[in-house]
Amino acid sequence: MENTVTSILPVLACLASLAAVPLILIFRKEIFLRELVTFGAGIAKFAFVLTMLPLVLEGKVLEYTFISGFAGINVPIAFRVDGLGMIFALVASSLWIATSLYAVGYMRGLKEHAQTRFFVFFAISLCATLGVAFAGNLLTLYLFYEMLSLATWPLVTHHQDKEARTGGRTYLSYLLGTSIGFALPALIFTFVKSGGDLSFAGAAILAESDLGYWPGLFLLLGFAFGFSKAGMMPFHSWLPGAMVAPTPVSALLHAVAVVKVGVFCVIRVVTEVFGVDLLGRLGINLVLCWIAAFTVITSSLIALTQDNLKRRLAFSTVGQLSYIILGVALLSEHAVAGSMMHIAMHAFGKITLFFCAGAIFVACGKKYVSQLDGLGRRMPVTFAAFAIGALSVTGLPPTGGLLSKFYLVWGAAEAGQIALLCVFLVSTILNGAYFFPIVYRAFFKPAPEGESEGAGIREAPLACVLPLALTAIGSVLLFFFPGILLQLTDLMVDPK
Amino acid sequence: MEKRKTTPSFYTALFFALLFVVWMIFSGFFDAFHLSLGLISCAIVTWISSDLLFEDRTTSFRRRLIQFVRMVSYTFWLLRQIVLANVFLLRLAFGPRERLQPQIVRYECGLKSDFEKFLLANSITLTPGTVTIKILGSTYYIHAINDEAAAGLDGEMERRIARIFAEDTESRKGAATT
Amino acid sequence: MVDFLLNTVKPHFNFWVYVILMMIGLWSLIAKNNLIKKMMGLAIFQTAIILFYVSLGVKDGATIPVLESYGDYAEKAEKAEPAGPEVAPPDATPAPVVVNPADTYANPVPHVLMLTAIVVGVATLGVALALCEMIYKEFDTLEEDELLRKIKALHDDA
Amino acid sequence: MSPKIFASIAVVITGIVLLYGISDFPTFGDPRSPANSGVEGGAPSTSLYYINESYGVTKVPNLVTSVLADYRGYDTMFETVVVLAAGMAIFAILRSTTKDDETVAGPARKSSIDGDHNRIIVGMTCRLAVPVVQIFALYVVAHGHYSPGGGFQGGVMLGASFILIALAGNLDDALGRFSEKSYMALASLGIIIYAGFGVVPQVLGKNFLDFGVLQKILLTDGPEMARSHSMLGVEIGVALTVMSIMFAIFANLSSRGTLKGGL
Amino acid sequence: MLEQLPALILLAPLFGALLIGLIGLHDRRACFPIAFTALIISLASAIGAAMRAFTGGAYNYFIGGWEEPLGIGIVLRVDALNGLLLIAIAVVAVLAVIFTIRPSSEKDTDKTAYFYILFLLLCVGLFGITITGDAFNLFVLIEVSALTSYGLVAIGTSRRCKMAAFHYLLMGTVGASFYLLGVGYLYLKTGSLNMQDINTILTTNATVAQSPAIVTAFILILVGIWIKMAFFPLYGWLPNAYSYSPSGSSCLLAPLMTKVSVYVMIRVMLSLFGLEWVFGHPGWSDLVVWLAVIAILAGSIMALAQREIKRMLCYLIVAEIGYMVGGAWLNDPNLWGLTGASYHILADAMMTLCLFLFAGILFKYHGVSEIGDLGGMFKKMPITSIGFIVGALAMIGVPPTCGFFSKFYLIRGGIEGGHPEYVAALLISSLVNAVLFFRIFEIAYFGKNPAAGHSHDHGHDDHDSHDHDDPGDAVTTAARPMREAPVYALIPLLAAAALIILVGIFNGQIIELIRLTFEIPATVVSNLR
Amino acid sequence: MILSFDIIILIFLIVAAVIALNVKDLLSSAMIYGIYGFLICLLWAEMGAVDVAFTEATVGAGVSTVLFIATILNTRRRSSD
Repeated sequence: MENTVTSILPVLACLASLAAVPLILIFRKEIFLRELVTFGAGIAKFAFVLTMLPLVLEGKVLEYTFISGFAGINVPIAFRVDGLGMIFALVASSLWIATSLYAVGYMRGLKEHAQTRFFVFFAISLCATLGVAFAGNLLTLYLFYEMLSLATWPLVTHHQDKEARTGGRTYLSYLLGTSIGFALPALIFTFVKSGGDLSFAGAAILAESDLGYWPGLFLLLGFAFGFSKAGMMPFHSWLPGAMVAPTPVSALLHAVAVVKVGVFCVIRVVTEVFGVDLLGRLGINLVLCWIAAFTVITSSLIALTQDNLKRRLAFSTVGQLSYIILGVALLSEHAVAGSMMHIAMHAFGKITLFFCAGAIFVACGKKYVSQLDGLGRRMPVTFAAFAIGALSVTGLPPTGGLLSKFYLVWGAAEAGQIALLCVFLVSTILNGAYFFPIVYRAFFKPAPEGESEGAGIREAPLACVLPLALTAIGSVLLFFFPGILLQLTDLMVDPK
Repeated sequence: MEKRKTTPSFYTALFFALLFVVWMIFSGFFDAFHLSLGLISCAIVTWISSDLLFEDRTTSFRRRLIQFVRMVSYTFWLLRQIVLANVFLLRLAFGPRERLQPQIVRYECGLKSDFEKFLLANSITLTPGTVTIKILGSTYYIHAINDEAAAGLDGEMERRIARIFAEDTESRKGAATT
Repeated sequence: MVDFLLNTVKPHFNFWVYVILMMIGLWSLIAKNNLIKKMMGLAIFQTAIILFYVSLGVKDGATIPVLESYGDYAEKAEKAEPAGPEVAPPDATPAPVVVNPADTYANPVPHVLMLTAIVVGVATLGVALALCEMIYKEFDTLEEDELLRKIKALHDDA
Repeated sequence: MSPKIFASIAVVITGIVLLYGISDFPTFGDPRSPANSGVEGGAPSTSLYYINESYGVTKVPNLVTSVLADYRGYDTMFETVVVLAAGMAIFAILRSTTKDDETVAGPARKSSIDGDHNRIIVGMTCRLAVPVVQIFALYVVAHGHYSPGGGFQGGVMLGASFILIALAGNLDDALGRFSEKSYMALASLGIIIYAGFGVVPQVLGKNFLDFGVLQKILLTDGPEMARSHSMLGVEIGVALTVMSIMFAIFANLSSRGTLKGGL
Repeated sequence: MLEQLPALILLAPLFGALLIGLIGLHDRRACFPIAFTALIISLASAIGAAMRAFTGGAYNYFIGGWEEPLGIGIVLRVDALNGLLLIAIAVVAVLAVIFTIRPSSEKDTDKTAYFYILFLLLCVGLFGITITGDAFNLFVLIEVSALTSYGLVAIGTSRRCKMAAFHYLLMGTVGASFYLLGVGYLYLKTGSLNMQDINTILTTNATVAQSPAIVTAFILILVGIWIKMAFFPLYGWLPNAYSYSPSGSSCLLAPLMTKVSVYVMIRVMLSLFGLEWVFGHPGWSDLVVWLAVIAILAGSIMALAQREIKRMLCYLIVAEIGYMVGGAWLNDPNLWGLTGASYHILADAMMTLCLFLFAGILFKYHGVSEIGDLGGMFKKMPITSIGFIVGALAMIGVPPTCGFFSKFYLIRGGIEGGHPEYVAALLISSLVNAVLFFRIFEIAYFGKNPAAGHSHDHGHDDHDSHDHDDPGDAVTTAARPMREAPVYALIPLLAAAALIILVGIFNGQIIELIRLTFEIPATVVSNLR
Repeated sequence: MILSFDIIILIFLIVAAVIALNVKDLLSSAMIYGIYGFLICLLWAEMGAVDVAFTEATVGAGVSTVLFIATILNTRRRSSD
């Protein structure tokens, strides 16, 4: 890349939320100030990201070497902002603001304990997320990836009850187990194979290497399964398990930070470690494609059977994540673009859905799909947003989901993989099948008999409703104004 | 018999002198450096354990000297006895088995002081054929190899020992540095 | 058999014995049940090592490593010496190599090292015996199998 | 696996390894062996250096002493430290000052030897022997330069002389002569003397234990005599520590740490 | 004065111990200040001595000034590797001594002086082992450290610590004896005791180097050191010795004893025999690496089965030793394994210190020794918990703690050296560590405070076990209510935690220094394969 | 001549060691260990290592034996092996 700019902005963006940690701790008694700090940090973070946006759009790449002290491995802790990172950072930082707002409402609404701890780890998680987004090399990526795993554990187990305990245990054992068991050796193998180079700058790390089919395949799968936050089967089951977390966490985890970090890592690996050329030459991408396709279909089918709303959303997430991986693994230009876009589109859609689920829980304490009959009339905003989110995730107009799905299907066609194209189509139908009954129930089914006291049910507090409305609107807006996204993906797919 | 009291410090000096003689026998270096080392060493040992050797510190030097001379003559006598007993035992060893009659003999002695008893017990043991097993009060239990050896415990030895310290009834303990 | 003894064992007889002693020590260290016996085994083990060291410093026909022909202390040193063999006469065999005067003194280095090792040995022994006394005080036995049983019982009871 | 089988296996394996090494040894008593005169074609071994050169440098005919106390004096200092450490470890394990521990001392043991007998034969012998042993021990310390012996042997004998007192009478007698306070102090003092001989050269700008430079302080003619005298000083330090600790170990062991009664 | 620093490192704690022997026995309040001052002086000298090696390369310090010919006197040799280790030992010792500022119970007070003397002498021994350049002197210092550590293990009031100490003594003495014997074989063939000298002979004289006696010497030395460091088949003494010793002792013993032994092994391989010689024997490397693999797995699995924190940590040490031995023997062309092993010595010292301090705090102030009793710890003792979390994460190998980087180098060595089994073992052990520590996290995070629910949480057996076989310290009652530990216990813990991260962040510089020591010319590196 | 003297002592040494380790009465065992100590000290004196012999005489045969006996008297005299 000729257009590199040295800038400390990515570091600042990354650390903005970390800087908030001591402040949150100091103000742990002053609830208002504490929340203000959280917002402030979120806005600051978003602002930092936004200031970088014009530069990135110009085709520049921002770089910053934070600690060059890792000279022993010759891999510094480096930051690097390119189009893909920018997409992810934009999504994450903007949604954090929404989530913070929502979290305030949610936590207050349910009078959760240990809110300070919650916000602290929330902030750390966001720091790690942006760290992953802006990581300049594989090591930095891995470092922040691990940091995220650990920082989200207290969030997942927030309730500190038995269920949280098992959920947390599954969560960590999957995430840490795979990252230490698969990703770390894959990373070191890459390191050895490439002669000590892990940097994302320039050509793909292994582009020049003489990797054979089987080593290549193992390495690829090592990464793909190692970054198990991406939720590929068979390493997906942490995701439904982690649903024990409070909803803002689920929203953030399962729509934005954690899962997207997973797929982001996989995309990075495919594009920057192997490179499209090498994968295409070896043909190992197809294996990944089929695993992803399998995940897409299976998880959609499982989602159909789930009654717990959040679990259904979780399985939906599993499927959607594999869309992204599938898209990347197809290697065709539009498929890659599509999966990059899908990160954003799905994030907006899914976070809306989770917000809605949380809002329903805050408002009436209902968790199951079968209990939602007739709620739509009492909580119109929530369910409208839910409908929009569902549309977006399914990939129907007028939401952003359509665009990314369109690109993905186009990419599949481009790659000549008709079977995989069918997978996309089938899964879209399945998506519809598990989402729209909910909307239907809410709006068109009458409230059950025993719900006489249900008259008391009203919309959740404003702090809950506002964010979900915003994100729903965001989903729609992304359909009409996808320009920036397209520009950013173009940067990645076709730098020229 | 002069009754002039000898002071304890005299005995300390005597102790020191004896030690120094021993040192010189050991050392064999007579230059100033080694002699001064010797003096220091002897001083240290005198300081630590001069009380061990002479329990009774009232006996006059003259008395001690006489005792010493007698002691030496007793030693020669004892040596002769030992040689004789050895010859006896040798004959016994090569003789017929029946002549061995191991037995334990009780022997009453009239010696008073510990040192005398000690000397007697050790003399008996040193003489082949007899071994002091136990002392209870003034009774000695002695193992003898046969009757003849047992008969040899006729009190001659005890008399000679008594004679060493005989003249002066006050002072009983003596010095023996051999 | 005789050949083996003469050609292989005899030139290194000391070393063979050291190995045997060491193995005796090691065996009792592991196999003996009584802790004091174990310690005795260890002590024998250590003396075997010392034997090895001392053996490697031996020179045929050499005397103890106290110089006798130097300086003005020479004749006094002779007297101060406890009975040691006289300086060995130069080798009678017509050796092509000139006999080095240094060959008439045993190698002092192993002796120095072994002084240290003996001290270390007795220090270790002291500590071990102290431990034995405490173990006996706690458990009223010094037999290892009983001790292990009692310790296990202690753990199970708890 | 029973310990006997395990022991046999361990012993056989170790034995084989050791004998394998022996197969290559120089003949016993060979003056030309590498240990005695250096590797073939290489530099002469250190032992030859000691035999040929050390007298000129240290004026100590006993090579063992000069190597022990000067060339490898650092080793010897730590050997003394080992003794001190062992002593401290034993105190830490055994020494108990608590009053209520009646069981520690055990039931009053009936002496195996009858009182009179003990007093007359053993006690008297011991009284005669102890001064001789002590003066001999001091002789051994002082004459380590010329004859076998030195600080360590002398120290052990000094310690043994006190042990003898304890064995003949009881521990209280011995402790009356050499109390716990004094042996603890002397044990430390011994190494302080030793290390002091090392540190003073450092103050004078030379390396640790470089005795040669002490001629300025000891007022000897030439560094050789300074070395010789320093070695004596060092040996005295060793003797102090070893004496104290040897006796202390016995005192603690024989009384189970109570320092009362005795065997 | 600066050139005297190598000697000063040892002399400061030595004189400290002697001063305590003179003064501290009468007034035990004097013990701590003396010990602390001595160790601080040591630390300063260690830093000074090491800096000189870092900047000017390895240098010798001739004790007694006996320079020519090499080997007549005893040499202290400081290079970058042992410079680092010296600093680490001093740091650990200083931190551990701060932790011991107050005895844990009245019963311990009459042994305070002995404790500090042994403590300082142990430091003397460890410094000496690290710095010496003489094969026999190493033995003497091993014994200094060994005898003191027996005392430190046995100083506790627990019923079982005496037995543990006895076994430790037997094994330790056999180990040291094997080492001594090995040195004897070396001396027999080379006529020298100086490491550099022996190395020169072995590298220049092929007939000597190939002799069976030298091979035997190497095996004996290696086995001896393995016994001392509790390498796999010979590890039996370690868990008992460390877990039944009092906290103050184990905080010094656990981080340092085995690590210094590993250092000795590396030193023997590197400076005594030379890597070319060691790896010139085909099959050895594979054999040892496999042993290490078993060690790692066995240690990890046995750690899983433990209920007591200290015991669990002890088994983890066994596994960590497997890391280091395996790493040192990987024989990869760029010596990353050896580098990683050397780095891991430092890293593991800090990690173990941190965790043992944590276990010590829990036991000393709260009487807690079982994992199950940790419930509610995160809430009740947040600062202690932070220290513990850092240590645990380092043990798991989470970046940017030092544990991650050492694993990184070791795995790199494993891959480059063609030992996938080693890499796999390392990863499995990391996973096991993760399971182990997150189990504790969970309990500490979710569980109830044991003071309230102790009796019905774990049945009566835990309760009683404190009375009968507490690990080391005297504990009069069962668990006391959890409170934040006092400052003098927290300072070392947090400092250790900070060091874990610092050693991690500055791993680049440390690695450079370590590799400076290896001084492997490019040609030799290529010949090694 | 010297060598045969050597050999005799060495064989005695082995015998003494075996007996010392196999006597069930620990006190006798300790005494035999003392004998072992003196034998080995004799051997070393004969090999020219007078200093070592001296030390072994004072330590190995002297102090060690005394320490053994002190401990045995304080614990139990019988041993099962």
